[in-house]
Amino acid sequence: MFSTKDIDWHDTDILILGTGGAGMFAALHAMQSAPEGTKVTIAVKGLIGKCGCTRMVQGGYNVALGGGDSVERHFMDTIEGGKWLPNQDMAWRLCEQAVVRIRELENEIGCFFDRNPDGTLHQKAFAGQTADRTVHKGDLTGIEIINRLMEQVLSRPVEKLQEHRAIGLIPTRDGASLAGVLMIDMRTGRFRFVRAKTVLMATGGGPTMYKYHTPSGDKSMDGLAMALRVGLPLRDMEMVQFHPTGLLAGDHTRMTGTVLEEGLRGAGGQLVNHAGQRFMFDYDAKGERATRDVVSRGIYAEMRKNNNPEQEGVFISMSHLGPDMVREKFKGMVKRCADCGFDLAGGKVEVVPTAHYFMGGVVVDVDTRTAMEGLYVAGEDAGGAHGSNRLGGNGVANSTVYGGIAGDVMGADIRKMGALREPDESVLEAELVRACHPLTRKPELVLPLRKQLQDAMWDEVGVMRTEAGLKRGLGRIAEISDALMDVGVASESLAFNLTWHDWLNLRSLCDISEVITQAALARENSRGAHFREDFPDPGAMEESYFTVARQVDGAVEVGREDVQFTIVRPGETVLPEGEPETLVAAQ
Amino acid sequence: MKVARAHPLWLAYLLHRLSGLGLAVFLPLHFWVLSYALNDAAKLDAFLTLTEMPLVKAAEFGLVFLLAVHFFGGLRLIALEWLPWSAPQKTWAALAVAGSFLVSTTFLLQAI
Amino acid sequence: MPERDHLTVTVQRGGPNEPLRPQTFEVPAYENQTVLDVVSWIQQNADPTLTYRFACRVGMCGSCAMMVNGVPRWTCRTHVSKVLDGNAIEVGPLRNLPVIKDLAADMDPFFDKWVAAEGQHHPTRTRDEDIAPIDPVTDERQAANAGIECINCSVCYSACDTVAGNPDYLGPAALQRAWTLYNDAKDADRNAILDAVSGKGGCHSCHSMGSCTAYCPNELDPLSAIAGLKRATAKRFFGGRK
Amino acid sequence: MSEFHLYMAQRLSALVMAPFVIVHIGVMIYAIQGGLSAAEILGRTQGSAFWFAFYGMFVVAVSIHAAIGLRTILGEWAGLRGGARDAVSAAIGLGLLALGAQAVWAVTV
Repeated sequence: MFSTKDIDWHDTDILILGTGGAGMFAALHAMQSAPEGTKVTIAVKGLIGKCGCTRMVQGGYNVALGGGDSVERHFMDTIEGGKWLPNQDMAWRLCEQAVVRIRELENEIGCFFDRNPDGTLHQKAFAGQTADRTVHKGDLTGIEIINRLMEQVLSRPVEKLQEHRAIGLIPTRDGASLAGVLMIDMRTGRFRFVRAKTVLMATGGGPTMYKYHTPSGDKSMDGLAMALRVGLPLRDMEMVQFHPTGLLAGDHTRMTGTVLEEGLRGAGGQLVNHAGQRFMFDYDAKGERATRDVVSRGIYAEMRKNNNPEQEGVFISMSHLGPDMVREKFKGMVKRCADCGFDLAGGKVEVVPTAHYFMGGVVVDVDTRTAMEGLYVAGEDAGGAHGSNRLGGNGVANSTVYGGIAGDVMGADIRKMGALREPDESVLEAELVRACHPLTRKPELVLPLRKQLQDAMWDEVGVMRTEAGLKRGLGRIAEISDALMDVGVASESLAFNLTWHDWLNLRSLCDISEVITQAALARENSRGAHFREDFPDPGAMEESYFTVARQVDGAVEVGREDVQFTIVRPGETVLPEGEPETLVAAQ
Repeated sequence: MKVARAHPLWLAYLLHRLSGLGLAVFLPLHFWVLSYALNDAAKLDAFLTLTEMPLVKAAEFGLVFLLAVHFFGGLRLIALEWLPWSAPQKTWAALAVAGSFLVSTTFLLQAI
Repeated sequence: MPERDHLTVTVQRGGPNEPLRPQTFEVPAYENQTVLDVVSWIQQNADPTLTYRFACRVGMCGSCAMMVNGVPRWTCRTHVSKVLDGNAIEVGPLRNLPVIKDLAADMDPFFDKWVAAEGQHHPTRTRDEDIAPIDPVTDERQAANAGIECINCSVCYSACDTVAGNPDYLGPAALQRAWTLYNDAKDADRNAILDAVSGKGGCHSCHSMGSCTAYCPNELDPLSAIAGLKRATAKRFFGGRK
Repeated sequence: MSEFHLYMAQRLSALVMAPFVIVHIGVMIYAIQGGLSAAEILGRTQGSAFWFAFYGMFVVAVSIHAAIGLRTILGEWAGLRGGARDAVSAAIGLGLLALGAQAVWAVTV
């Protein structure tokens, strides 16, 4: 069908995949740090700044800016929140550099974050934080950050490859370095191989293989699937964060799974089950105000008890707070629900836990370098900074901090790199054949298989897991994965052929679903987002390990590695003696 | 696809543009008629008697209407652009049209 | 349950290399259903070759805007019942932009103009300095805040007949961004902004027809922002300083 | 002339005309009572420096205003671009000015 002769070759110096917070910061920093004349290219699966999840950040940006708060305190919250699994050097750098990055966002990029009456930045505390730390712009922080970044990138001479989907990392023949990335120019349907001296993978994670999920529709774990195929180690792959309150509106609408914000519960919103009763106090003394993982498990348990296909979820009810107050305080959320036909202020809205963020990712060092020369990874694609659980507000801090670092590091590393590298033609061909596979089969609908995968992941690898369930899950995933290889896509026109991309999305999702399940089997305890009903204890913190998965000869192998407590050991703290446990006034 | 756009401000814009266009087309004629006075007052008179005819009257009404509409519409625009206004512009648009109707009706009543 | 079990959906097909043609589908009706769901259903079940664009699903990214029964809208946040004409919906690509294929428009001209209107911050400080304290209630800041939540979905650009008639016109979103920056105490180069919006196709091309404000899904008011720019440029002309 | 200068010229000419329009409409309402006659018009206007200045300025303003307005319409509705559009609208402006001057001359001198 296609041969490698049909591939357009394209050369650049620095290639960035993704235009979320990480990708765009990398582009800006690379422009600043690389020698003059360096060509910087940014490629994205959708439109610049429009696809991806940084834009969807509601809450805000965690950064310790004094007033009692400190980098040490932010660091300790991150480590404790991640249940001692984070890579401590990464977590430290995150907290330390967030201070610089927030100043850059305000002063150089032009963001405007909410102010106190005296003109200083307003900061609030999310669950799991011991200080008022989260900088925000209303509840649309991501839009402000991404729009401002996007303007800066668009107004600079960065080469833009929009609606270019990366399908394969192509190494050199010895496999030690990266030569470039094979992509599909989605608008024309043509293949394009982009060679670069350094490549940043910042495609974002996004666990959309679950029946209920929050990330943007373009998310399908392509980055991690590419890393897996090229043999890179992936860590913490069992760690899928569920947000407790996703909208439930039926499986025929894309609204299902989208987030109803955390603040609703914080403000006194109540969760009631099918019988109309509040239940969260049965699970936690903080009731609805408990952390995301606890509330998600509470809801999940209630759903299981009910087991009524007509009324699957539970309800969030705000009306007792006064519909007018709710309408005023949660204007955006109320309007969003109303646009979709729900009355959040006066009625109740059906909700369900929804897969939100992926803590796992490629093993990187604190400079975003990977085991492969020339490949860098930042943002949700990189594992390690959050451990088993990401604090609200640490996600966008992570992507912007490490995106900027990646830009700096690539700009510096490129000075030591000579010519562009030659790709391993056999890998290039294999990736081409892989992508063209569905074009050689009889066309069928892709959607039913995607729904099957999402059901399987939700049922067997979801909020609560067991060995038996995970093993069943592996079987179901394998069946779907095999079935997908027999589903074809009509090949008359490949220009902007969404159904071809649906197939490729599902291919990536199947591959990563298997890794998630294998990693979940390997972790025989319960930490943060990962809960094993058959191993409910967290295990000794001193003996914490993280999982590392890699693909060897086509099979996924998962090992365990001990967490290195390079900065602080469990039971200890880096806070000075006498520091109060929390600076947040009790609610 | 048919484009839906008939909201009050858009209609005000269209009215302003069409009235301006109408006036621009009428003006040369108006000037030309007046120029008759240079050569021959009688010719001007002959034309002016035409104004007694209902059709011409209606046309004149139309012209004054256009002028009034364009005048008030223009004031509305300048107010909207140059005054740091806050009141809903729809009120301005409505006022402009109402005002122009008032003036042209006065004219018509006087003329009859 | 809805009264009808099917919707008649007419979708504009084609692109630069193939003729534009409407195509009609019968789509099952559900109680909770947006226009994006309807378009998705067609691609996922009836015609896998249909092209459209979406990303966030919740009105934050502005990727999914299309013409729906003659009005530009975010399809992800438009409930079918709001636009249903009898039992029918007509969907087309955004107006005033080149069509790539079917319902996907090329948004590059929109963003080129965003940049041309100096729609990017001109820094007064660096990352090594503290963040400037800014009084949140000054008139200036309020004016900047009024337009800051624009998600650049291009609905206003698509609604504007001045854009339709004048390809140079920067359009409501870009000009609103310029006005926001002009009112931002942190911006270093307000004169550059006024220069950028005073050229060919600048704010003075606007006829205040107000479709931008009427159709903005975010309830922003580009019309007033553009008026603000006109006022500021006129003031500068008469020697007035801000 | 830049777009901005054209804009200012159009707005300023409009402001200049605003009082003229009111007076003009007023005079017409007054004059039309009992029918129009050349003698009546000319009797009022001929030899009057006031009416000469009044209608003279009115004509200058209206020529500028209409030419700029038509230039916009030529661009947006007739698809005329660049130099052609500028030339046509300049010609319209000059034509209006000439015809208008002739009329003012006839009526007031």
